[in-house]
Amino acid sequence: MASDHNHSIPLKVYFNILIALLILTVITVVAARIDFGVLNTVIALGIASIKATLVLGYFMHLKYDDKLYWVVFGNAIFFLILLYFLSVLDIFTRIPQMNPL
Amino acid sequence: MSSATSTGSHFMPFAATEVAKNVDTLYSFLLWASFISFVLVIGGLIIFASQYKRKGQDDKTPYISHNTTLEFLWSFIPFVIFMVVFVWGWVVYYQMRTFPEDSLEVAVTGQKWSWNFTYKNGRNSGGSLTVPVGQNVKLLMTSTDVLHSFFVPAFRIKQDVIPGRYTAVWFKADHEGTYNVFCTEYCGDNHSGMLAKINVVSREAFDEYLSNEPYKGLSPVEIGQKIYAASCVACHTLNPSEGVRPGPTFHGVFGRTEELEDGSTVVVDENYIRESILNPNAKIVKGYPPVMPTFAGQLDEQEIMGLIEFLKTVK
Amino acid sequence: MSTANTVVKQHHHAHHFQSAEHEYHTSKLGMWVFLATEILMFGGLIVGYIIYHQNYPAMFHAGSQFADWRLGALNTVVLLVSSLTMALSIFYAQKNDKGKMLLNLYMTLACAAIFLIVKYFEYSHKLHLGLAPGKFFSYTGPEAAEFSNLAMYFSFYFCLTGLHGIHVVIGMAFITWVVIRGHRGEFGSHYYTPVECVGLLWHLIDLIWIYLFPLLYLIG
Amino acid sequence: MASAPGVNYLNEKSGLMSWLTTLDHKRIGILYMIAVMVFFLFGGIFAMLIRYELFRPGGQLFTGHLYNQVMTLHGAIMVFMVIIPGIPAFLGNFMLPLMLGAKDVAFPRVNLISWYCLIIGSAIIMVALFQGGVDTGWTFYTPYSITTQNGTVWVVFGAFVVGFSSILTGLNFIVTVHKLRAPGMSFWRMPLFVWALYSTAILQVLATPVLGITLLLLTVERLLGVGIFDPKLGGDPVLFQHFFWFYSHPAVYIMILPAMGVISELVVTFSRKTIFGYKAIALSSIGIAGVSFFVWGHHMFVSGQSEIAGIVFSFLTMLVGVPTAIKVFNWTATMYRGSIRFDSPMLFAMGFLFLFTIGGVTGIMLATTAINVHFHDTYFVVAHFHYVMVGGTLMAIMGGIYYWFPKMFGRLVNEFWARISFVLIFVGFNVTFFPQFILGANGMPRRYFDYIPEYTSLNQISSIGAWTIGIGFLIGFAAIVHGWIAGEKAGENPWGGRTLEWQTASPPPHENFTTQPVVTAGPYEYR
Repeated sequence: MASDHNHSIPLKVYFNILIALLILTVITVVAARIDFGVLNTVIALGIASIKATLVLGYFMHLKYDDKLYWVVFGNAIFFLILLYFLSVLDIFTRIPQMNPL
Repeated sequence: MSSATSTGSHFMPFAATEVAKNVDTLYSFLLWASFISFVLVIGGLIIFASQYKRKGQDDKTPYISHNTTLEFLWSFIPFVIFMVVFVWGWVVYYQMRTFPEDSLEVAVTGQKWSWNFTYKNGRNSGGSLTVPVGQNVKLLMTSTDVLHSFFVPAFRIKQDVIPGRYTAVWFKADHEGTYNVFCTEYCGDNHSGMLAKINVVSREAFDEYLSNEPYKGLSPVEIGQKIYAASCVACHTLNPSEGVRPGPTFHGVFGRTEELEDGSTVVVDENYIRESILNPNAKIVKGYPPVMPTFAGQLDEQEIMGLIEFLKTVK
Repeated sequence: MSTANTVVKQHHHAHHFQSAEHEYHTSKLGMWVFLATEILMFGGLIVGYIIYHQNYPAMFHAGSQFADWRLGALNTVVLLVSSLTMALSIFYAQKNDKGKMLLNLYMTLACAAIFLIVKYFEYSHKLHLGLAPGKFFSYTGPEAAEFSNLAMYFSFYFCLTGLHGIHVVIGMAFITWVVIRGHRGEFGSHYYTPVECVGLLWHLIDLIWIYLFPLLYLIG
Repeated sequence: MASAPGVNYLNEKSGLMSWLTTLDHKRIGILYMIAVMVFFLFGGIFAMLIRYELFRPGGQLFTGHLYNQVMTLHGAIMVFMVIIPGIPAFLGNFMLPLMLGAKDVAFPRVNLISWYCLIIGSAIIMVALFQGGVDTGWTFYTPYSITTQNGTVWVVFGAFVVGFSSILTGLNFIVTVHKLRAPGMSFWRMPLFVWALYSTAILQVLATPVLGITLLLLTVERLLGVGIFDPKLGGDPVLFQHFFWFYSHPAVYIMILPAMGVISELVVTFSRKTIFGYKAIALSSIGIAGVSFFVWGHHMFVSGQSEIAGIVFSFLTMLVGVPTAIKVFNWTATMYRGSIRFDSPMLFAMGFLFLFTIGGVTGIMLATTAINVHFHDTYFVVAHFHYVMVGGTLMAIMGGIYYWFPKMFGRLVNEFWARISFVLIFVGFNVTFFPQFILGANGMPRRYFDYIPEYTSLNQISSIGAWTIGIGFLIGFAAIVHGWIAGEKAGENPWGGRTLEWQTASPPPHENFTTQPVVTAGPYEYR
């Protein structure tokens, strides 16, 4: 039976996670009002990642499930970051050339 | 004197620059390394195939699952070779991409399907670039429409030409001669006709070329002929027997009545030719794609007049 | 298969599986692999957004001023709540509580509908101003004069939210399918794979919005 | 489920509908085989036309405009519709569950949907022919693809749909390998073909979505003019190339990895000897799959990419060479002291080794930055990738078909004609593509409709070789069709294979095994 292997998460945990997510939403809105310079994007994406981790871990049960799912998902994230970094490795290291005329 | 067609070593074309010679050295090393490893693998394959033919239905074979030493060696040795090749390639590439300070700078514009070269003194040349021998030359390139790529086999240089951005290559030709330029980034119907020449000449000849009036002593028809050879030949034939190209043939074009896309007709006169050069897509001859780029700003009045006079003679 | 005599219908697992549990784990792995492809598909677009954001920070800042963060925040809250109700519906499916499971699924659907309605108002406001993607961009305010490629921000805005919106609609269709099967009494502690898989998809849609909200509405 | 003797997956149901709605992985495999063979015929005809046009400089058959459409269709059909689905979706679909001792793939319905995705996507690509054609090359580089004819949208969208087929196949295989192995079949007891398919599936699942979004953006670009890849509107055409090659480089390994898996099986069976370095080959498949994501920039050394990125990508590309070399050495070593039979599948395997080695060493040349600058986008590259794609993948497909033909149809392909086809393909191949290395070194750029007269003689040799290959494939296909209809009856295990698929009847019954096999040893126990 499928349920035999399912850790039933207490209801209270679900509601706590929602409250945490809502608080983080407020934090991200407040943080966006303050100018941290180049860190703006990093902070916004950092908070988003904490929220994403909560959704993944509890709502999507990754914390309790087969670690294989984690590997699958982690791989997707890893190769996405790779796409970003190797593209950026090119785009922000180009030497600008000028028209001589 | 050498020409673009004379060959260098190992199937490569003639190497006209120092960088090209360095590329060839690395290439011949790789060619030999490849040949030796190919012989080792395929030699082994052939020897085993002939030694160990199946003799009968009950042949027993030894159970050899692996050999760590051997496997380490044939992972590690290729790795070392690859790293040597990588570093060597890096060194030559570095040389290729480090621009000397004292270069003659020339602006290059690629457009469908011709190359245009402009010197700092404003001298403009379509289809051929003249440079002095032994001089560092830096080409700053851009495109007006799609991607092109500037390739000179004899110099072993190649660089994509990108709209909205400048890219650059440099070379120092050590031998006088005429060298081919190809477009190597696919750019449409007449991609393979997007050719140019690089004339490497002596310092004196170059100074004279640059200081001279470009068309001194030429009649308008001769000017037009030069423009045609540089900028029009890729898309327009002088004689239908030369084959089909993207644009209508120039054979007997002057005075011809052409049917346009909208069904109306136009007689090819001075004004129509002029309009077709400066605003090519205004009146498209029926059956031809609207692909011609404008030459406004690239051809001056003298050149347009020359071209018109030249077309009158093409019969 | 269990022979327990319950009121719910029995689910027969496909015969290339050894057991219902085998089928459950297989389906779930398949769903996770599918989610990985979704991440990379959306991710490609987000990577493009971030790169151009770095290329044209001032233009993106000007563009993001048109995105009302209050509506974005409202939609974030709506989707977070819908994620909770989705998780709860699985919880109640495991507890054999058909009524509460369906109630939570309906609440999820309601949240999705609210999300789309808010989105509709945002879209119509932008289109009304002429802030349409690409060649339909017709806004002529001072920002457009300052940034010649302001249309690019809205191209990204509409591509990202549009693709996300399509996923919301698809997600709603799947939830409706689960609701119909739920009414037939097919789900319970013995079998709730479709509820769980649709739930995973729904959480992923929420997850992507968690990133889109700060990227499009907040930082600029 | 036991079935009556003589009843197998081919004859248990009949009628066209029973095939078009089948959920049996074997039947879906056959459907893929038919589709891929038809597409290959189209792609092949285009190839013949290209070589006819290039027989002499100047126009023979086409204008430049028409030539570019033929060239584009040859590339797009061969890449998206033949070689990518070729081994995984056809041989893989048929063999993977059999080799794992499973009754079917994990999601049979998804499997059928993926076949329909291929067919529908291909149909959409074909619509482009009636919408003004498409002349972008299979790479769809912007901004050219934004400005050229309207048919482009259809091809781009068709390729997007075909991409779904690839994703769904990969998804199915990953889950099947993880969840449906027979009792006792640990990961280290899986046949190497399964390892190769598993590595391929990872690539299909992780790389194809990025192609999907790229092609979707290109479609949107053309319909709405969003300017993300259009330099006129502030976009970066080089970013398109990054996104495109992020998929399309791993796609190269989607094409070659399963071919490597087929070769592992062939070399073992026909040498009647256990594989040398099982773990090294298995792990090198995974290794190649992983590293292949890091190397895409080597297609872009002269694209206007920065020099630093070029160096980094060159370094990473060299790393792919190592696991590839390991495989080649291991196959050769497997033959040492073997008991080798030279049936046609083995001939194709040896042909693969010969051609793939040439393709591999020229790959190292192309990975070297300084040399790549000269060779990029010349016929050297054309020759190189045909050596790995045709000399590698197509040789493996042919070898694989002849090897598993008795398993699929219970009959043998006529050995004489199979060998004739091998000789024609192998010789013709070298005659076609070896001169192209020299042409490329001499500087002849690719995608050229016309060329300077110096290149004429080598092009003529190349064209003659191409027609030889064409005849070779026609004979091979005729032999396959003949074998299907009237081939000599094969025994259960004509080659003496040890992997699980040979432990059931040929052709296999509906659910593959009458009793669930239990695995107690590795796949190649020739003791």
